[in-house]
Amino acid sequence: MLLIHCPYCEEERPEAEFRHAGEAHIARPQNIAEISDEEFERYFFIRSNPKGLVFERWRHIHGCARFFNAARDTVSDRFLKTYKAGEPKPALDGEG
Amino acid sequence: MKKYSAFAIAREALRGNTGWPEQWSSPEPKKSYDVIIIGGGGHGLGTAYYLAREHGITNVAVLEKGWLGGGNTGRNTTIIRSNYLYDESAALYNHAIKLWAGLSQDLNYNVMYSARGVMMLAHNVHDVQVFKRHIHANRLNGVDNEWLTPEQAKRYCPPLEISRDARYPVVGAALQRRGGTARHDAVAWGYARAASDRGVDIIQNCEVTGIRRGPDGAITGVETTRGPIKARKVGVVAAGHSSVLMQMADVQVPLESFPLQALVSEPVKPVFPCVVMSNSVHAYISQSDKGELVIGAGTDQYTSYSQTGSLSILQHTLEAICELFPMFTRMKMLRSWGGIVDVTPDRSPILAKTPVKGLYVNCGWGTGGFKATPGSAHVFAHTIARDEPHPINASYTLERFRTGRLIDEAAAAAVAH
Amino acid sequence: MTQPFRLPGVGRLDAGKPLAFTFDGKSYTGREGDTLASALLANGVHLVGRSFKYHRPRGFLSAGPEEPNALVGIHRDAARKTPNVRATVQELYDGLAAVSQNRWPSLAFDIGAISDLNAPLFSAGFYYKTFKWPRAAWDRLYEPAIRRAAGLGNAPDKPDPDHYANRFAHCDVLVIGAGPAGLAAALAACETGARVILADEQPVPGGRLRFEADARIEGKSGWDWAEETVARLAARDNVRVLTRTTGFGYYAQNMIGLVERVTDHLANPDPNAPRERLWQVRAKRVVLATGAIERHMVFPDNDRPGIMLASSARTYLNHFGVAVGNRIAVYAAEDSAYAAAIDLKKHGVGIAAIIDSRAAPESPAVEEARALGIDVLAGHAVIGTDGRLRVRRVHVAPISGGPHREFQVDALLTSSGWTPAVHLFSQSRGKLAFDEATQRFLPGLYVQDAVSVGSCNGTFDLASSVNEAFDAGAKVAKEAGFRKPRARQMEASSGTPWSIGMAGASPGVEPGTSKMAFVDFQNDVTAKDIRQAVREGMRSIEHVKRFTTTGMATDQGKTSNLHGLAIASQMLGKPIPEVGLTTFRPPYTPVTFGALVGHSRGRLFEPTRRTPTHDWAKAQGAVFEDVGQWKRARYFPQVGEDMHAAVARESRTVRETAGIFDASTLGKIEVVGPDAARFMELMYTNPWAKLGVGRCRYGIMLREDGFIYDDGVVGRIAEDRFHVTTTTGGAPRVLHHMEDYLQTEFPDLKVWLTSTSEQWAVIAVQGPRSREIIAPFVEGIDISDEAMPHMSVREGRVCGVPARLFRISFTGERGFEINVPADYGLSVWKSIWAEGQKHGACAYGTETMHVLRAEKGFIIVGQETDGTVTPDDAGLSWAIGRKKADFVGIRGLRRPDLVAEGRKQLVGLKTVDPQIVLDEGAQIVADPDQPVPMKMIGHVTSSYWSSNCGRSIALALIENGRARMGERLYVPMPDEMVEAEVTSTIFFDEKGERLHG
Amino acid sequence: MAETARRTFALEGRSYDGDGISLAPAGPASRISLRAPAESLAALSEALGLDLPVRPKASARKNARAALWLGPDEWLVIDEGGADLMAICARVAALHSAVDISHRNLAILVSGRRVEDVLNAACPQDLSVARFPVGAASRTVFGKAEIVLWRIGEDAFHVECWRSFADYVFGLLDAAGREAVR
Repeated sequence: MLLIHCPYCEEERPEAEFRHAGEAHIARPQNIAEISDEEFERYFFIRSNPKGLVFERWRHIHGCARFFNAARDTVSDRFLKTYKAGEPKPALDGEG
Repeated sequence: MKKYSAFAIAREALRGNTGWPEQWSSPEPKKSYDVIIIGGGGHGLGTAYYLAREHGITNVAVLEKGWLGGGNTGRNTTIIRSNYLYDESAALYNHAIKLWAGLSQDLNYNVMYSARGVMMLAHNVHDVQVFKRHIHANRLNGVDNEWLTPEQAKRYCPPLEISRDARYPVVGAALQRRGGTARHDAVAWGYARAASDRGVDIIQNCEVTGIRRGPDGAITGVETTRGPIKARKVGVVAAGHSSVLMQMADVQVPLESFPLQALVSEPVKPVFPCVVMSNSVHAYISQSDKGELVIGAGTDQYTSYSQTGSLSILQHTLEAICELFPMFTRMKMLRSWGGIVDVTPDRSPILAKTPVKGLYVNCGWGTGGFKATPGSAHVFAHTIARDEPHPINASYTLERFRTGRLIDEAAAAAVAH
Repeated sequence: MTQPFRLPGVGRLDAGKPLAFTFDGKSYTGREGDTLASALLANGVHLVGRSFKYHRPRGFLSAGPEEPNALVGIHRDAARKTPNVRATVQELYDGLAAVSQNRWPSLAFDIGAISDLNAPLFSAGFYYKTFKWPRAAWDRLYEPAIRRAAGLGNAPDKPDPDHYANRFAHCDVLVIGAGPAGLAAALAACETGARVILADEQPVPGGRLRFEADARIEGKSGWDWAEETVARLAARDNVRVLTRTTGFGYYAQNMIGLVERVTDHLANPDPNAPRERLWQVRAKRVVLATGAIERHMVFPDNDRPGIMLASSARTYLNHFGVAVGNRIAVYAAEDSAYAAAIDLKKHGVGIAAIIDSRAAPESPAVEEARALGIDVLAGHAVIGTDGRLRVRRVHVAPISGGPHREFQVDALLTSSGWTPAVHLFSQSRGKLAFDEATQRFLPGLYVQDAVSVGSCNGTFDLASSVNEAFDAGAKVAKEAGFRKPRARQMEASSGTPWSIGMAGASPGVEPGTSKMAFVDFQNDVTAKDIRQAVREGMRSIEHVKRFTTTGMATDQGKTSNLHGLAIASQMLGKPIPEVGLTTFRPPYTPVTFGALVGHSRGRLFEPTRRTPTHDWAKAQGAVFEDVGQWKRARYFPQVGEDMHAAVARESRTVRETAGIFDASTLGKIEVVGPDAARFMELMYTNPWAKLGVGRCRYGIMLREDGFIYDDGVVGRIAEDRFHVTTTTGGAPRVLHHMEDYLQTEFPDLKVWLTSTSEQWAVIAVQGPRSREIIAPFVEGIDISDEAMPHMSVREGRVCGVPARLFRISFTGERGFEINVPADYGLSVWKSIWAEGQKHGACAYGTETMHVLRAEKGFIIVGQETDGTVTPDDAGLSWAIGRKKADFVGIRGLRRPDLVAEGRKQLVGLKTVDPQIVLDEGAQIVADPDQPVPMKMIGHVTSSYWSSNCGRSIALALIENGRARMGERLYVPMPDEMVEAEVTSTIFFDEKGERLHG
Repeated sequence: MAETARRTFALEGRSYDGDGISLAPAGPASRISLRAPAESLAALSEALGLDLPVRPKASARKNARAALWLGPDEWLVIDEGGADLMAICARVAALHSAVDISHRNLAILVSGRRVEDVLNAACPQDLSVARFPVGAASRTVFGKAEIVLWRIGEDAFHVECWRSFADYVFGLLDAAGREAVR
């Protein structure tokens, strides 16, 4: 069970309170009704699935109930940073 | 290849078992091959074997970054079944089951395919509807799968708790008698030995670090930790690492990799005669020939390449096991481990050509790839050799996510009302 | 004579009242504080088990959790049978009953041992090479035989009456292992004020001090120091000392799993005490003080009962007061084993010889042994042993050649050195480093906030160990935010230093030998097997392990892994680190399933959610079904009715008069805020902006990919307030899905979502008499058709309590759904019920609800849909707002295969024989005469006997279904081919007149 | 006119008093889920007669009324005097959402010397007074149920859960409470 720093609760909480919510920084196209099949595929299905630094969404569903973002290393499972939804992607280097 | 037999064993016994040859040779990589298979698990080794046996392509290298069968082949709970809903799935997994049945003889290697039956438990009205839909579809597809009452289920698997007072009582079960288990390591080793015997080079400790493409975009070879190797056809069969490898060729895939755990108990005398799965209660259990209860747990919720997982995942699984089999509470967990599974949006694999000429991919098996090993390898070899899919894997394309023609086994089974 | 091997006045156990116990039915006595092993040894019993493959007789190798051989069954009563218990760990209690395992008919005479005679046939990997012919024989003959022979003890066959507990705990410093190093670390850490948890697997802390009787720490005997230190620690508020508690798993971010054995050592445990308790400890810093494990020597026939690790014999002597034999030899390749001979000799036990494979060992211990008159044979090897059920003779020869000698013995102690117990460190995903000079894997790179101290860190010298640990304890407490305590030098010494030793096969077990020199005792893996594996091409240690099964037994190779690795490395001609080290997988020692399950059994396995009317329904004899975690009344059988009869009656009654149905489990979400309608526009396919206050609409929610995700009726309570309903099972995920879009895609919308699923009890009253039934209870709402037409909602009071009254229908009849605050649900239900009785109404359950809605062609999400069905497939295109520029799913819906010809569409299906009720899930074909595999064009999603229609009805998803109206299709069943006609989905009251009538 | 409906409490008659732990259902209370942006807090605080807390995990209490911070724009307001919180909020013009959840939630009072250990049988948060001081409140999990924990004394917690989870939560508290003390 991971320990996750919730940027809204401002403390680390056990993973049991959280729900993972997929890759972060994939914005729903503003003009979604007009995009091509390829663009829709990229938006909805294609995932970077990196070995190393991933930007991902979590929801503190059994806590403050907020969605937020995290930068985590998928090899060590270590969190590098968590930050509020809507904040820009931070510049970070993966741990390897 | 020195043939394995009871006679050979008796002869070797007299010689102190010192005359057994290497099961497969471990050559240095050559500069160039006709086909390179990336990934030395069951699917990859099998692909190489069928390339050689069915298509006469023997100038093949299997590149494995670690040791053969060290990925999901050696980390899964070895359940084999084919009672999938959709025609495409039934065809693929049933193709595999037919090959499983003769695989030990085919490879001259006992892979211990044991058709002890796979029983899937229904716990509510919705499960019954879903299972019956499977059973009817399976019957018309020629796949065995039958409905059992709770009492019949208990007879088939005596430790099962079928009390109506259980939190989630067993209201019936779907049984595939030809389902069962096989010995995972033996599958990798058996294919390796048979492929090596046909001239395939099996190269361990050789990690692919790049995929080379020519000016026309077509595949020209790979870069590895043991130097560059040329090939005009490359098949990626790397389970959890498929995204990483495909990105080396600039192909984006709809995959996410999750840690999946499993565990075994201490060995006990035979107590559990078949395989039991419960999707609603989240339990997968069988007993190995060695006597260990082999229990499949779930995936963690987050993506990871760590090959470890959370204790809570194992707890969740054992709660379900002890609920279905209350006499196992005093059993002990001996060993737990994790693998990395790559999951597609529709939970069905991708077994296809890619937009890059000469690049083929076999991935996205999620938690269920072992059971398909021979079938997957067989049609993937066909796809590589002929540069076109076998009819059985023609639907398992990358494009289906763009057009929406999914093979959504998960949706078919999992939506509760 | 009882306990003939117990030496008077020796050891730390109280000689008071003896404890009685049995082993294989034979009665013995032991002492308070004994393990089953020490008590059996006190009685001279060495033979306790049989090995896995060859069924060879085995005794105690060790005195601790690393034990590979001495596994027994402990039978407290018929339901409390525990297999595979290590006798070296199980504490003795009065009345303990143990049985040996894996033998038939008896331990001393085991038929299975025949495989020992044929051992060459059963070499490593033999089963891969045979049993292939004939094909069918594997399933029927070979595999069952292999299975019977394999396995150890018997699994329990009754539900476990014991219970188990769980505890989450947090601390600043967790110290695992309470040997001298662990104690010193805990001492330093606790003095800073840090919260400390100290865990040790033994009933009494002390670690190596149990056997090192000559150790001294801070001017006291080591044992006294340990006891005093534990008492001091336990007395502090900021320290929790857990004994009988094993650290078994090291998980991410310093989460450590500990398992505490609470009652297994007690004769009459408190029934409220859990048998075991799982501790899930989150520690800021972890101190690993897990010690080291002694290795045996790998020599021919090294597995006979009576052959034991040297330090274990010392534990039995110095702690338990038991001599493991009368005439004992020692075979070692390192110094600490000498101490065993010295201690035994000093207590009057005959020492036949110390055989040392080193050419010229130099150590004070060697001198002391010689001074005591012990025959030390340096440069010698044990080349064989005799004795069927107990070692009786040892064959010794000089390594450089020369005459053999024999020693008559009844025990042989062995040691090839000490392996640091780096299991937890490795589980923490730390990188091990191989120390060439000392031939050990030691903690290298840490990836978690941990530190290793003492012998698990390679620090074998006692003084260095306690000082290293004290400093580390202080350091980690400081790192955890506490003030560092004053540095302090602890004074400590022990008699015999631990030297380096050797790994791999002992001299005389060279490649080519036919002798059985065991590496892994339990799995019967010999040096020869490992060499064969390498010869067959197994170059990775993982392959060697899997091919031979070395290290995969219940002891997980604690004494054997390094030997196996060394032998493989020698065969491959590669240094040990290049061959690799197998991963240390959790758990460190086996963990009871029950401990991992804790309270989550039976009633507490999962929450059982019940509606406010549950007990009433139960009293009425309702049969319930599970829907997610909810229990819902499925039907209300009257005397003599089966489900079929009850449902027929209920569904007729609803249409003739009225029925009352508990719809409380439906999910409910209150959508509130000035942008509520805008948000609804985005989340549902339907248009919402113009929906008037007090009006309702049936909404469809899609996923972004265009497939139906959920549905439900939505009422507009105010301009800025919607009352949304969802499916029962969909409630949590729909709210999550909505929150996801609201928080991350549309964060500027001023709207909030609140689950009100459980705020409201929902009582549906459906049928022609529904209005009359509810009328007496409704205040402040005009429920006439004119004032409150179909699809409207009003707020008012029902039975005097605030209510939201919906005029909606899932049956096609005039209908109301009364929402009242949940605690009033039962009372309101009873009032409505009583009134309904006057009108001939009945209560109905989910099954009748399903029939009635199917008669009207209403879908159930999850039954008609399965995640691959679009609104158009379900015949719900009308619910898509055509003028809308956006809603979730708008683009997914337009993908090529979602608008392609030939999709499966929802239609009705009437069997030609109206009496036949199709199987739900049955498949549909157009051509009944085709062979298998048949081309299936659809399936039956719902199928019922409709008493209102007087025939069976079914809904089905069929390729191009709507174009097939009137077409005859076929449903192949195992025993017949059922013919059916494609029809409209509406079977009853096609014009919908009854809604108002 | 028919008689007024009677209220039925989900945990009627359940309680447990053991060594160092006691469990009792709390009496009925009015509750709302209050959602509002920062700009509205002053007006809402004034109407409710207490300062809505803005620090994570904090709570405010005045007489029979308390407001628990559950999220950055979310408060659980509990009034044990049964005041009509919906009516109070309805009078506030400032942007907000108030939803009545008086019957959705109920509370169990858990108190005694062993209260942390009993809650930690299934709640993974650090409940030491240093990390979870008196007055602290947090939504969290208790086994397989979601709860709101509110520390009302050194040795006392107010545990809120949804109505249909009450049997499970009480049962699990009871099982943990009965565990022989170590």
